[in-house]
Amino acid sequence: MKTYWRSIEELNNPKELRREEVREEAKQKSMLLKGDQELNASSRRDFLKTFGFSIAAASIIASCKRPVDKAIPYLMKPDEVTPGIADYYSTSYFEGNEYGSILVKVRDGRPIKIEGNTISSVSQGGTSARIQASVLNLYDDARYTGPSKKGNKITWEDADKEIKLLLDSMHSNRDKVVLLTSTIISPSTHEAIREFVEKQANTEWIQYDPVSASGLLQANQVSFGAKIIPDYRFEKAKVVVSFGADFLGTWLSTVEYTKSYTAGRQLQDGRKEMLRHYQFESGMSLSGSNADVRFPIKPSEEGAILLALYNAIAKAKGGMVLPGVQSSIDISDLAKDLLENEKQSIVISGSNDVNIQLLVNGINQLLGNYGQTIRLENPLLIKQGIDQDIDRLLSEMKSGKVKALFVWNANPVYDHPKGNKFGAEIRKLGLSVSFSEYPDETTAACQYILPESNYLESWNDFEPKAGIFSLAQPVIAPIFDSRQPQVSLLKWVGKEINYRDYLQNYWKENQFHQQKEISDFKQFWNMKLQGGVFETQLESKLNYSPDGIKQAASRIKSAGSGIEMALYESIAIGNGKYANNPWLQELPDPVAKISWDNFAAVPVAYAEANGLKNEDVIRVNGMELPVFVQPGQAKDTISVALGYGREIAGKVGDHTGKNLYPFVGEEDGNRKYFISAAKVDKVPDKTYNLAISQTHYSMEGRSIVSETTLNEYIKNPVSGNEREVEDLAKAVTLYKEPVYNGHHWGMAIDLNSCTGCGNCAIACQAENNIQVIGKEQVRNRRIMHWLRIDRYYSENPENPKVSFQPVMCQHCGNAPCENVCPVEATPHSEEGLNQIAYNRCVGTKYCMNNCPYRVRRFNWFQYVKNEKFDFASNSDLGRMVLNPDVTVRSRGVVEKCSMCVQRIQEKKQLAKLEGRPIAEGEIKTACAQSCPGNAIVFGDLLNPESRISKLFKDKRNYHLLEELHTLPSVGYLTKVRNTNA
Amino acid sequence: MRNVILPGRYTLLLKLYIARVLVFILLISGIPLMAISSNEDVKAVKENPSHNDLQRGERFFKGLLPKDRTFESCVSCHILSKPDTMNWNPSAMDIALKYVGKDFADFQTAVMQPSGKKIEASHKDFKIEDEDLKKVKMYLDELASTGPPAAGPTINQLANFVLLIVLMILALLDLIFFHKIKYRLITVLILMGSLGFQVKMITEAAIGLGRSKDYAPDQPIKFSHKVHAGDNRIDCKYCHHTAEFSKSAGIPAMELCMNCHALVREGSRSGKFEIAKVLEANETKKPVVWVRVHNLPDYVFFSHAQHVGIAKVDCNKCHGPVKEMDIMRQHSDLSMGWCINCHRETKVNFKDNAYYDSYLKLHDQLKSGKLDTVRAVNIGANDCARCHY
Amino acid sequence: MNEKYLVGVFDDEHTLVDAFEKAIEKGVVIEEVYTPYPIHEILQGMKTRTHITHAAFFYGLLGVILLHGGMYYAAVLSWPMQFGGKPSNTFPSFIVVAIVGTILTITLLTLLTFSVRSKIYPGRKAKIIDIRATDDKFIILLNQDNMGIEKDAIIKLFRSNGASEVYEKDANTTDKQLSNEL
Amino acid sequence: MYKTDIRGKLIDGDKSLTQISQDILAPIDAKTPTWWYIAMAVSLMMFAWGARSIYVTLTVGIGSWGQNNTVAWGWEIINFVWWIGIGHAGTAFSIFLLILRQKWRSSINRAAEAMTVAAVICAALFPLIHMGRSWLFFWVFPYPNTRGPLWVNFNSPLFWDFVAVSTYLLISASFWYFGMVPDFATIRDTTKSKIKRAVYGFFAFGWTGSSKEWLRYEGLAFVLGGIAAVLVVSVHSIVSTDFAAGIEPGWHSTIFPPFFVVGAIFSGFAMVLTLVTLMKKLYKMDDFITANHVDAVCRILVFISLIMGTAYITEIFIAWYSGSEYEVFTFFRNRITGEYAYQFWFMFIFNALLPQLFWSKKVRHNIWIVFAISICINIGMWLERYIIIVTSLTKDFLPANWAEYHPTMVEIGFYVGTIGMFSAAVLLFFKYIPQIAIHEVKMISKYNTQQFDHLKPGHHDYE
Repeated sequence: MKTYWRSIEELNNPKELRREEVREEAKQKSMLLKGDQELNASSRRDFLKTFGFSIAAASIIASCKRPVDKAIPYLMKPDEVTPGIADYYSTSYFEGNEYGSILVKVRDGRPIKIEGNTISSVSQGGTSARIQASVLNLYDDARYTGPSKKGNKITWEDADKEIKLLLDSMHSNRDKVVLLTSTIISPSTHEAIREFVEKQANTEWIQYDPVSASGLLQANQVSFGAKIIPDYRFEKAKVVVSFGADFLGTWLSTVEYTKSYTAGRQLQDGRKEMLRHYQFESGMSLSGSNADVRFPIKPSEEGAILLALYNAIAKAKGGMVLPGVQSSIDISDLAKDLLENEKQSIVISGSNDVNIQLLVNGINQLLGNYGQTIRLENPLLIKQGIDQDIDRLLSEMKSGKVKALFVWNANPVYDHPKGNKFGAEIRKLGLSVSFSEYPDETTAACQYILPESNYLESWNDFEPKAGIFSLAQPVIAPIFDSRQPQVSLLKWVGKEINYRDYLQNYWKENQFHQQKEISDFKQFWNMKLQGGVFETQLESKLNYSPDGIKQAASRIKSAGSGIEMALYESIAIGNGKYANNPWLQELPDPVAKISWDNFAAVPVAYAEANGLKNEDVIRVNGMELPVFVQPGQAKDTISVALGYGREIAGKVGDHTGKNLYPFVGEEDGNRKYFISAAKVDKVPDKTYNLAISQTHYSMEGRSIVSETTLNEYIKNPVSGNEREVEDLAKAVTLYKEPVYNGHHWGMAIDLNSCTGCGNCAIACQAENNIQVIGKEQVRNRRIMHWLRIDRYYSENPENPKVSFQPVMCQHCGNAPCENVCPVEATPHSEEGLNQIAYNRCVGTKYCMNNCPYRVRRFNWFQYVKNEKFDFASNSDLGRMVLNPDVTVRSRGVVEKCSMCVQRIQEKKQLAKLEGRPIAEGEIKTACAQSCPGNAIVFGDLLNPESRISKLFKDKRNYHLLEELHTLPSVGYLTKVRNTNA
Repeated sequence: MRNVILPGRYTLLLKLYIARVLVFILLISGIPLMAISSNEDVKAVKENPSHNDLQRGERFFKGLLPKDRTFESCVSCHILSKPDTMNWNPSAMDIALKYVGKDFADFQTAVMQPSGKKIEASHKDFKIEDEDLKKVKMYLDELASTGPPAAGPTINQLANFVLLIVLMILALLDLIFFHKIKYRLITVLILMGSLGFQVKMITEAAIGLGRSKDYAPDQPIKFSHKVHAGDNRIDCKYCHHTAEFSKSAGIPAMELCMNCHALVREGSRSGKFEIAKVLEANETKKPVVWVRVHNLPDYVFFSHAQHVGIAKVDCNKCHGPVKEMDIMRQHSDLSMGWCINCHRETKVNFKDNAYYDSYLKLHDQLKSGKLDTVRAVNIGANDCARCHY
Repeated sequence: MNEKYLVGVFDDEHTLVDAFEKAIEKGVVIEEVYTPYPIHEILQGMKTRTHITHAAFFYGLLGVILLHGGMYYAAVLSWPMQFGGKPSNTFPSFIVVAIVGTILTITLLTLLTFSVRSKIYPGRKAKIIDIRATDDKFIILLNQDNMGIEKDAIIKLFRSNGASEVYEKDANTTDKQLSNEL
Repeated sequence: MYKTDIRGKLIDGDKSLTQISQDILAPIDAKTPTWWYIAMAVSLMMFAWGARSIYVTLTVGIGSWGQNNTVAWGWEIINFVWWIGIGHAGTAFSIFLLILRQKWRSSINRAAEAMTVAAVICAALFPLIHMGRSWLFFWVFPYPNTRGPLWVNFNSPLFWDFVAVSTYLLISASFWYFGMVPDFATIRDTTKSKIKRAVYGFFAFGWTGSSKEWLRYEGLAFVLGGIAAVLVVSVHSIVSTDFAAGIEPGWHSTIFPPFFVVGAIFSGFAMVLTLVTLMKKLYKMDDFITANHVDAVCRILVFISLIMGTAYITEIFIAWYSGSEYEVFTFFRNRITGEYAYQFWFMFIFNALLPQLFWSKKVRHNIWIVFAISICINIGMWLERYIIIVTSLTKDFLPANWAEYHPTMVEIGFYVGTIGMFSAAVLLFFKYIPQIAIHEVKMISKYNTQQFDHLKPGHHDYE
């Protein structure tokens, strides 16, 4: 028999080769997996075993033939794992004050994608860009591989022993020990910490949020007697007034708010009413860009306006008018609108000033919103940090009172205004322990680093809102030698327990009794673990008391003079914890369309007056910042994002942008996120490159985003969409329209529901192995995102109307790109998809030119396994996140949105196996599935009953560039604004 | 072997690229670079026994010593080179690797007091001094670190190709300048013939690039599909049980092997040696690393479920007569044309599967007789995005 | 083969054409005429005709049929695909390629025909009668075995019509080896 | 029949046939001048930069160029079209003037054809290298394969392009080469060097100048001339479909094929003029390339320039008349005015206005002005392609995609490299190949002597 060999090595020395390969693989695995105890345990998501039937292409140089591929079977195949079929596990995400109940897609043992959990009443199946991107944090090269002490490796046993010894001595000396954490909403962790605090003498637990809701919590303490954040129900509101609160982007529970906000604004199925949104803010936030009426104001003006609003409403209601400063803005229309919608309105403020929040509470009370649109039964718990506490900690450290500090999920050295002092004080401590998963500025100051497991590797539970619980379970065994901090804390006070058991016991004693339906705990546990959430209804005993409002009004200061610099969290990076996540770094800011940097957004008029243009550099109170001219930026203000300028974050996050936390001010003990009377001057002859991925603002009068107002729409549903009607009437063609046999996949995007948050872009990136290309290449306009969100401004540049439009491949029936490919790499499918076979593409790029939507992307470089693009895909660990169902594109080929054809194929196959037609809504593209605004609908246009067919028949439906007669399979629904006019 | 690098796509791409560039060079310039071999010696990790000992051990192993030997030489069963056919006895290399880390006593027991019918039968006449056996062990240990002796040189395509080029140059020179050959037709024929042959070689090399029909690598265990699927009539899907519903047919987990091999511990031909590897893998929790036979490129998504579960394609259709294969080999060339042409012919079970109910137009055409049968190609099986995404 | 030739050398086109025409009139059988550039009177006077233009036409026809057939086969029969909503038989597109392809076919085949018929191909050794024929001399070559009329009459004819030289030459002598200046 | 008394002499100097051979072959036999070596060294340096740029492109990726998602084509396609346009002159010169029986072409067509071949090779490099995966370029060719077989897309202008350019290269090269065969024979028979005799003898393919050969040679010239005339029109028409078949504003236009063909001939003739003036001056070919020749080319340029101007204005008019907002934007706000106005107006002046100076005889006869204008036209034609490609792509349908495009040093190096390659090829041509078709000049020389031998040299009046 003829035998073939694939390489010289195999021919000459097959055994050695094999041994070498096995050795190499073993080395790889052991790098990933320290601690053999995991191997022996038969836990179901064991890494090595689930590594299972993966193909380790151990490749050999010096051969023309392809490398020998290896196939490693399971030793013992876990029952629930089938090679080639993904499993979904429900778990929960809570980091950086953002909560989401999620499902994690695990393929062959690797978590690769996050989806929203539809049964959660909080996130309702939606996710945010940060939640989507969090799966990449699991595979972050920067993660600690094991415990260390002063930079040297240490075993857990030794670390435990040493710390225990120190703690014991402190216990006997009654030295003060502080546990500093970010907000913890895990009931079982609360319990664990309580045990620790109880048993360890003189221990204080401080919760700390870098961007805190301290003012809001304290105001509600005054108004309601409890430090709570009420439950806002935007879907019930007719009018929403937000003072600087970017509730669609970064303020509190954004996914939930986006869900309910868009529910209140969508006009599908003949709905004729929508909520009206007023926004007062200085920078152009995501919420502001979605607002119907937007008032650009200076941050310091907020109080006066609120006071005026309060007085106007109080006056109309016959209440007491509070004396105080005068407002510069006439709010009588707004007051009227609010009064017309009593009990159906929400007024919120993002301010951290207790007085302002008290006024807001007063207004909401006057309008009767409590109990209606603002509920107190299930208050939001995701921010609990009180700013005074951390400041007190600093002074106590200085005075030497605190002897030991345990830092968990907090990075005060970076994100505290006095971070440097913090660092210095921590270094002086007798015992400092960080539980951080990744290196950061604070771990650099700590002696012991006892890395916690990633949230996808941990057991946990969460209570984002009172009475609403969710569970978190590990979807992969810890990749590194990490341990949940709860276990450590308990261990040090003498309780050795596996956290899963601890959690289970806790739920058995607490949550289990809060329901009556299931009598067996095991059954209860399994059900809740499978579903992920456990929700109970609570009753509120809180009542509003007008205490302090008068005093608050008197404390409102009048607007300051000079330029004010507002500090905000950006949509992608948030408070900076995720600075090392390349997906997030590369996600363009929804409004400014800038990635990889923070920048000083300056008003248009100011820029003109001072000769500033984009990428110039200004100096604000001594800090040099790149300029971005932001239409809609309020007069005399500059906005800069927090969360950038990390010093120690990892290869991606280090030194991207500038750290603005030292500029965060203080007022009445609370953080103040703006600075008054900023000293601004231009740095002459200096420019700074910004990765701007959209440079043109205007639609140039073209009908790209069709828009109308609610009144017009009610009069005539076609309004704003006249162009479509005209074009369709005029359309002539040489050829017959394409005919499809079985399916015709299509997508409808409701521009009224799209807030532009960017979640879809990251969801798409995670699903389709889209590569990160770095700042320079983004600046060169080569961003790889298959789905981009176009942003246009119209009308007054000082306060423009903003339109968002997600654009991906339109899968045209008459696709211009298809004609021009010489090698048949991009023909049309029988199911209406515009296909691209990467392996056939030779890269002439003609299709890119001939796509009027410019949705095709080119692999200008080798982005995977290239030292020059050292982001996510240059290391074996980083590549673990790749979706095995999607080809990783090589250099020189064109790629684009495939409408997640891998998902279509998977579900079709399932339907065929089960011998049934595909169910409506069964197939969801990555963007559609996780959209927090339910703006994207995917389906079969040949099925007349499908949701997509109905939306395509909607009068608001139009196609982008209809006049080119490209017959797109993607439809857009006109954006309707609810302006007063 | 410094060259073994991390598994992954980049090397593959690089290599494919190099390969393509080579073909490109071949195509335009006709300079062949078919196989460049490098044979690096592996440095032995452990201390070296004396050369003399090794030589003696080798002689014993190869049956040159002892001179008055009445029994078979080791090498007659435990061959040194790679066999062309299934050799059921463990190869010298196999044994060397197994005992490299073990001490002499184990080895001695295995040779002199073996357990297992087959080995007992063949080893029963053995009379070897301990001292000599130690040398044999030394030799084998050395073998384990150096690998088997290199195979003799092969005449590769390159030589032929160069020869043809030389021939062509000579013919051309003669045709233009020397005119030594009287009949010009002869030179022209030589030219044309050589050129044709070269074109054929290049074309075959180009088509063969990335193809590996009849690829039959040596596996870590001498697993015979003939014995399991043929002689013992084990159903394919007993082991490859995910074929019907998953993309991957699945390589059976080691525990599955144990279903039978918990009892069957000795093969009729291989004795205990091969089956012992399965048992060992289970004990040491180190899965056997098989060599993949059927490799599709990374950009091809093939689903067994679609073909086996839905279309009910017989395994043999693609994998060939597995029941007759001792050494598993790739039966089909797995080229794109092979897929495409099968799709053009294969009929779809259109009426019985309710999934196809939504294909209204095709049902109409069937009814009206416009279409006699629906073939895979009619429902888009040859769309790019069926396999490439 | 050892043929003897008679070679008439002329200095310019007029004398050549005059002598040529007169010789033809007298019934001289002219083996070949060598000139530095084409002279239409000579080309017509020599009896050989070429059908290379007709051949080219048929090559063109062949090209059109093959190209259209090939494209129809590839795009419609072998593997019909959809591009941009067009039918797979996009005849107008085929025309574009067919025009250019046909031109290529004609050119290559005509060149080949020329090469084969005129024996102009790489490696061919020129059979030079008079080396000056490619520079400035016009040569009439007669085969002494078959000249039509007497040798002396021909020499006289040439001389009287302005031949600068008339000489005899053996076929196997190499170039420039003048023999028997007459 | 050519009327020398009306049109002037075709060649000067009353040369005998031998003299013609000797004069034309002088550069081949003479000692190579120093400037040649300097020029060659400069060319090779430029070529080396180009080679490095190609190396960088192939190893690093197209990312080393300035293109982006919006402007996926840049300098490489500009240069491709530019070179192809220049490559049009040779064939156009030979064929059209052959068909029009313009005898004066004989002095220039060899140089024009040589330039064609060099320019087309330069041009062909660009689409080859600009492919993301150049090494798979052969996929563009429809050959039977094991993928189904998977053919190519006959609708794609790029496939047409591939066929057209490769055909054009093959045909113009063979046309050029077969034109040289009799001249190689002349070198073979006149040279004294043994090496030259052997080498040129090989390339002469055994040509003897017999009537049989000339007969078929004429037939071949007739056939090739006839079909190449079609090719001249078709190739640049097809190149124009690269744009005309696209939907970009400013591209999607029926005027493109004739517009491109005329533009190509325009740039080609300008390059011929550049080259011919160089030949005239550097190699003292004044007797063969007379003021008349230059004059004739200039007149043609005036005519084509008028067509170019008309085409520009027509394009603008149609953009307005179509009422398409995208077309209007592209022409009125992105070309005539706006970011690219400089480039547009330079193009317009260089191509449509400057050549109008050729109306003046004084200008036509001042070789330096002619040279300068010919260079300006070359630049103007480059700018035309720049305008077409860059303005349309940078600002097309969706303003969100609008992006700028700037070439990188790699692209510039690639372009400079092709210029180096071209000039090196031309220098080699000057040195090793008869610059003027000897047998054709000999043929036309009779018009100087036959009927008008009473005229003494220098006594003849032009016009």
